[in-house]
Amino acid sequence: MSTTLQLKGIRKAFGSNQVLHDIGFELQAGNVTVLMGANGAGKSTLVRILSGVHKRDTGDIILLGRTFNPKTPMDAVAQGVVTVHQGINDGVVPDLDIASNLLLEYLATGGSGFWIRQGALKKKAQALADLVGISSSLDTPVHALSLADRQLVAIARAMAYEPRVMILDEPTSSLSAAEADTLFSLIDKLREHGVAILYISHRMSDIRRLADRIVVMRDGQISANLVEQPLPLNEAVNAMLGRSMDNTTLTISQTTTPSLRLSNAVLAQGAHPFDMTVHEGEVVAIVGLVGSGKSALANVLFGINPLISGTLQLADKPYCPTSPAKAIAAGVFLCPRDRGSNAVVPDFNLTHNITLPFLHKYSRFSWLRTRHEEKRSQQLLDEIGVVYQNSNDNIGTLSGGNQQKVSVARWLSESCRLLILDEPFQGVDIQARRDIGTHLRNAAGTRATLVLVSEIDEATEIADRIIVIAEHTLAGEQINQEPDLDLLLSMMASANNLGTTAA
Amino acid sequence: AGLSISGSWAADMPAPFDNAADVKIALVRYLSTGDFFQAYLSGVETQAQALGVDLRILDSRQDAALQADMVDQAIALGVDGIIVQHGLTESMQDAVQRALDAGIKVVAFDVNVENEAVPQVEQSDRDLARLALEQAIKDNGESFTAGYVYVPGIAPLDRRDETWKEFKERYPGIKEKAQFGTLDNPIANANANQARSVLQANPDITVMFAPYDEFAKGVKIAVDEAGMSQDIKIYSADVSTADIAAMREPDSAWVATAATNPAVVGEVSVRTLAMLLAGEDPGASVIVPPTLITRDMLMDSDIKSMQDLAAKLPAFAHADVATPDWMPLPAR
Amino acid sequence: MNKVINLAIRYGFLTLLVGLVVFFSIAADGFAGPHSAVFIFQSVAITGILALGVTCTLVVGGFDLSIGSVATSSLMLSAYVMVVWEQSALVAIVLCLLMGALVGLVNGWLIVRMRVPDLLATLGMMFLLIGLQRIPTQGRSIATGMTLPDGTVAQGTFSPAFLALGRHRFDLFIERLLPVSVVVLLVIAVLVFLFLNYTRHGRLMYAIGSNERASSLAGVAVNKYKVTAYVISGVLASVGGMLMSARLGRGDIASGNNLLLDSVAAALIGYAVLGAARPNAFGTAMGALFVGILLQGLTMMNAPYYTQDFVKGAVLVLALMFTFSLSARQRR
Amino acid sequence: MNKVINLAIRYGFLTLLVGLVVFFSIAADGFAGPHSAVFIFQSVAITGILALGVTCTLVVGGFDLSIGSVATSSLMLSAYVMVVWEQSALVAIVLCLLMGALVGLVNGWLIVRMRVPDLLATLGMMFLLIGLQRIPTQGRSIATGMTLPDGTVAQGTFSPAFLALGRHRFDLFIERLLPVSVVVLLVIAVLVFLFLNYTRHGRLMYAIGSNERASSLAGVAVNKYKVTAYVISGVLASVGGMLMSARLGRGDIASGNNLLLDSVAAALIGYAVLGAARPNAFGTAMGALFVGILLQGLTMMNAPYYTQDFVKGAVLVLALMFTFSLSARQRR
Ligand SMILES: Nc1ncnc2c1ncn2[C@@H]1O[C@H](COP(=O)(O)OP(=O)(O)OP(=O)(O)O)[C@@H](O)[C@H]1O
Ligand SMILES: Nc1ncnc2c1ncn2[C@@H]1O[C@H](COP(=O)(O)OP(=O)(O)OP(=O)(O)O)[C@@H](O)[C@H]1O
Ligand SMILES: [Mg+2]
Ligand SMILES: [Mg+2]
Repeated sequence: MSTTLQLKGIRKAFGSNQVLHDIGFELQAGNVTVLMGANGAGKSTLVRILSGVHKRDTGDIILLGRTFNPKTPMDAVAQGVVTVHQGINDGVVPDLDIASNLLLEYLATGGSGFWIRQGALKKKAQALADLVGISSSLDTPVHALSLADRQLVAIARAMAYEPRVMILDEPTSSLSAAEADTLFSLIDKLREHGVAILYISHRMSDIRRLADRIVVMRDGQISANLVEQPLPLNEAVNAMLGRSMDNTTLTISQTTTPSLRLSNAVLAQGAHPFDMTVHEGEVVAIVGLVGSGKSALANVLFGINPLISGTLQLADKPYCPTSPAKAIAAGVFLCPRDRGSNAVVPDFNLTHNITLPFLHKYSRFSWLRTRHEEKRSQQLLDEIGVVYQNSNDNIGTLSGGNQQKVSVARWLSESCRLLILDEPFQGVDIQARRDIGTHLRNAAGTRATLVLVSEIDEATEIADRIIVIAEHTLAGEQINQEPDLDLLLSMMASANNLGTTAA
Repeated sequence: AGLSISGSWAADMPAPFDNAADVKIALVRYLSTGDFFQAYLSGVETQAQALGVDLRILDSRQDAALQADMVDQAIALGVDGIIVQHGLTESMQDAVQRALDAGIKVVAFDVNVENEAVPQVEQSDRDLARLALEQAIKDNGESFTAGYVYVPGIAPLDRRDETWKEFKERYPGIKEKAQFGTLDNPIANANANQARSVLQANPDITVMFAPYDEFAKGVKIAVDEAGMSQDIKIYSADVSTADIAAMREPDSAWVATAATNPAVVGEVSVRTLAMLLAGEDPGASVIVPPTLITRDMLMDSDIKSMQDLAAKLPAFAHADVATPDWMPLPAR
Repeated sequence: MNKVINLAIRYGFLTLLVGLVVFFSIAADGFAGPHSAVFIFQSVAITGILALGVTCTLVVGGFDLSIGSVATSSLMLSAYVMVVWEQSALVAIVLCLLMGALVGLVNGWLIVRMRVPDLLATLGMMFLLIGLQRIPTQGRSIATGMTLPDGTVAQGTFSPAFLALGRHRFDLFIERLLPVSVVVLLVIAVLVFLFLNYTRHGRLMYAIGSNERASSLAGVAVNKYKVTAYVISGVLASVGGMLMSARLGRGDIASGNNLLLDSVAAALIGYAVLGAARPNAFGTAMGALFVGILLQGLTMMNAPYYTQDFVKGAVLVLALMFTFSLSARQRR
Repeated sequence: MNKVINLAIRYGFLTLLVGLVVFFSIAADGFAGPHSAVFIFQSVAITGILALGVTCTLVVGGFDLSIGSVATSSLMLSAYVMVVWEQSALVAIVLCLLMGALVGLVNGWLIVRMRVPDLLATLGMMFLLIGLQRIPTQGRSIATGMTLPDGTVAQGTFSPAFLALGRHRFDLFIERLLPVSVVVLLVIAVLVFLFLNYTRHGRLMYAIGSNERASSLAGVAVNKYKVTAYVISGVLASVGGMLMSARLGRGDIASGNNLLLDSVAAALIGYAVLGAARPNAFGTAMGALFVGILLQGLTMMNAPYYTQDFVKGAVLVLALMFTFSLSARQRR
């Protein structure tokens, strides 16, 4: 088996923050190397160096025997190193249609010639779309797609032509099992074609499924390089955390005072009405495939979209929010998914990002009390375990997972009746996921918590109760004690069995 | 004379004015923003009304190319006569020639289209500057330190500038200490700022020559702000009701301005065209003589507005040019 | 219902355009007819060309405030080359194009390399050029026989070939109907349209405008395209300037101060055409035409210049309100 | 190394500012000294006030092209109220402020409710106002004794109280040193500064400018704040207009384009101050001051107006190049 890409002594610092110390490993042709590491370990930085976004301080990269130092992303792509980056917003061009998005590299490298032959492009694009199973018409502008579909577009584009090295930075973070499987089979194909693949993920299921070898990073250094089969995952995790994972056993609370109540709720045109109750102090996980209506539900509860029909009750009082502001005032918080476009305020530092929704709490006569603000934000940052240098740093300097933690922390600063978290674990490493989970449970108090996820094991990890949504309606539920995973899975899939698809 | 009378004359007006309603004339303008041009327009309108002809106004809003097009448009509209108000020689020459070829009579105001078939109506910028400067010399003697407000590239200002140059040669005693000026709008405000700096830098200036009333207005503001209204005299050209008010202010430094009544110029332009249409010869150039207006004049005969000015200074109210006896004159 | 809204969004603006034409054809005599149509095109030719340039910069998510000054610079430059340096039309044209391209390059360089925000860079460039273009002649207009700062008299003249750019008219059914400037406008419009919509470069420029980061990560030569956009806009502006100079036959300082705002207006109105809600060549052309028709029609109805501004603004606001509110409604 | 760059970014621009002051104090006699200093402030007071308004709209990620015309509208309105309607200063002031607020409301409404892109909405508003402000007087400037369209003569006068806004000076060590306009500028600057940097509302406005979607999902009343920003900018513009009117003592016809460009320049230069790289009140004030110092100094050195534009542009480009390239370098 031949070495495609070789890293030697890569170092990178941002200002005083030494992010990568002396990184060195190899990527083999036709081989999937999984890169593991806690949030802020330096994975994406490494990726950005390989893809020509950042330039390394020192170290050599050798691609097929020739030294490889890409000046620009264009340069990297031209030399056959293709990357799917972590943030979806870095992956798609919202105002263009799907077809153009799929063929962006192709257009950029001039493969299409001077004139655009719409027909030819469409055919080419369709092929790619089918590859990853994008159902929407190719003329739809990408900004109309759901997060998952956007992610698929970004992935499919990378597949557009045979690369030598394919780098995938948390490609599944916003996919659910179904799409993930298509992705895996694609990766298998590439593997057969002898492409060297660097795969980054926090999902054990992915790693189990794909890894030929595992390189583990910790604090910007290689802490393990595992090849022996079967791959020792626990060892990998220990190497990544620097200790063994503390596995919490959660004690299911059985509260009975209802907090949120939906009756005959219809989420989307033509969806079946359903009832649902969430109790005080309860953590309920809502699982469902992509497009099943989880966000639809969240949007309704947070006053973004109205309920098609049916009624909402909060603490036995009718509740019909017409705007996020009103929802927040009523004590309903939503931590939205897709932090890039929905949560992160790029020009702000960590403190300002955290205090955004509750600024009035940090101001007297609308006069800001910054010291008070700073103190509180640092508390929260530490509580939720964000890896950061200084709370005055711009949020853009945080790693993806840590940005996610910040956007969750934002909503934990104040107590509320109902806390909704949509895909809160996107890009968060396993330990941090546990920590957040425990924090959510312990700090729950009388608060009812809804966690919207598309991964069952994420649900089982934190929930008292698991509700399955499919087809924009409630498909079933289980108390989270030795839950019957297969049953849950079949409930989730029920949508597809029915043959119709929502969204 | 009044409209009533002009009506009775209408009968014995020469062709084509025997039935004036069918006569169509066009005013093709280059500049339109500001009091002068508004007053000029009103003059054109009143005289046209007095004649009873149909007037069309084509306004190119300082787009010389468009102005040339508008002459063509006037031709297409089948007008009998065209008044060209301001513009650039180079861009108008051909257009005007096309009009003449189409058998249309043309009069030009304040733009030289280099065509002897086209009479020039002029308010004679040189005379304007001359009158103001002569007054300045009368007041301050033949040697003084002056500030000069000038923005090159604007035809009337360039012509006034020539006179200023002549005077500087003729009277070596005149020292031009500073030259400034801008057309940033509001013009008065922008020039006030510049004048203020100039006065700061050259406190010894005693005379400001600002041959455009907007400039003068600006300079006056600066002089007041610098508290130098006793030590400085402003000489300018053009006049408007607003200017009169400014000149009349207590110990105003703006002591004199030379001006023609833009309304009168407008009337004269129309009358000249009318004569052409009637087959008479107004002469190659019809000059509307300017009048000198001093602060003392305004105070002594208590003149507060253009109306008063017209009433008190007949020379200003009406220029006795292009007035054959059949010509109906506007009511006044 | 949705269908209706959809139609309204797509064709609302064009309907309005047609409506205007019909209205004016009835209300204003002399509006309908080939000549008038040509006038309209000619009156917006230069604005339109500049607007197409801005469109390209808008497409890459930028903005070019310097076009107006580039146009006037090339107006002055072409005049200077022919009148002062006594060079041929060809030399003048080549130098102007080079000047435009150079300005575009500098703008682009400032923006992509020096990371200066586009508005800022091009605004600075604007002031810089406004000053620069006046320095060689100390702010005087350039015409044959002018005296230069060094006292010599400029002997050169505008070459007939060059003047033809502004004055020659091609026969089309009616003889001497179609002016060169209109032909140039149409050609450029078609080229820019094809470039933006049917070439991969155009597509990539739209990609950059929509998400610069993603585009560059996908290997698009972002900087190269951005610079290109500014070069295009610079070159087109210089073309506009040359046409103006050929129309005027003189390097006139005062000309072209409305160019910037009018062309920006045209480009932005373009957003509303066919519900594109993004910069696009066809829309820009329609936008320019729209303004032209409005002004021509109002002129033909003898509306004074200030009501023209007012109506322009009002119609603009209403038309856009209509389109955008609808397309927003529909997007939800 | 990094430290040096950091210092350069933070203090580069201010150093340049000081450098300029020193240079002019040596090169131009009369530049140094309290009077001159005060005058610099006075000359930029109006632009500065407008610029602070634009800054607010820039903060919420918008842009207001209508400020210039709002200012000139309030210039005309105040004059009209006092001279034609013969009302008191108070009435004039109140009406002008209301007008400004109203324009701001309409702009905001067009942008947030009708979803018209900000540039487009405010551009339309600009044209609309430029026309509107001239209709009541048919394009004449307003002064006591003017004849109105209906033939009557306006008898009202600017009330002394109002004129004081433009002409009164407070004593400060030296008597009659500090003009009202400067005091107003300073007060507004401080208020806007505090508002944007130290109040919740300011912070939220910055949030909106940075990520509107995220802000609204965090419960921020995005639309309310955006409208507020445009209202602020409208009101400040009308204040600027009133100060101008008080200074001129008459209602001048002006488009206000230069006001627009200069204040936008000031606001954008502000990006470079203290390496903020985003709109900020302090920077804007410095930006305005910078332009003021430059022009004052150059005028004092007798530099003609065109070289002033040139230098303004050149220094602008260089200063920004410097700041932004450095802060960019540091970022990657
Ligand atoms: N542009 C930047 N400026 C300064 N520091 C940065 C920048 N980008 C990343 N960092 C720092 O580099 C470290 C590694 O970031 P990186 O994004 O590589 O982590 P990661 O391994 O991708 O984490 P995650 O799993 O959350 O994506 C973090 O501490 C982060 O704060
Ligand atoms: N079938 C549908 N009818 C109406 N609206 C829908 C439909 N599907 C999605 N939406 C809207 O699109 C947005 C995303 O909904 P979606 O169904 O993708 O959420 P989801 O099921 O949580 O997807 P994901 O699993 O990716 O979170 C919601 O605001 C929802 O209102
Ligand atoms: Mg990462
Ligand atoms: Mg999801």
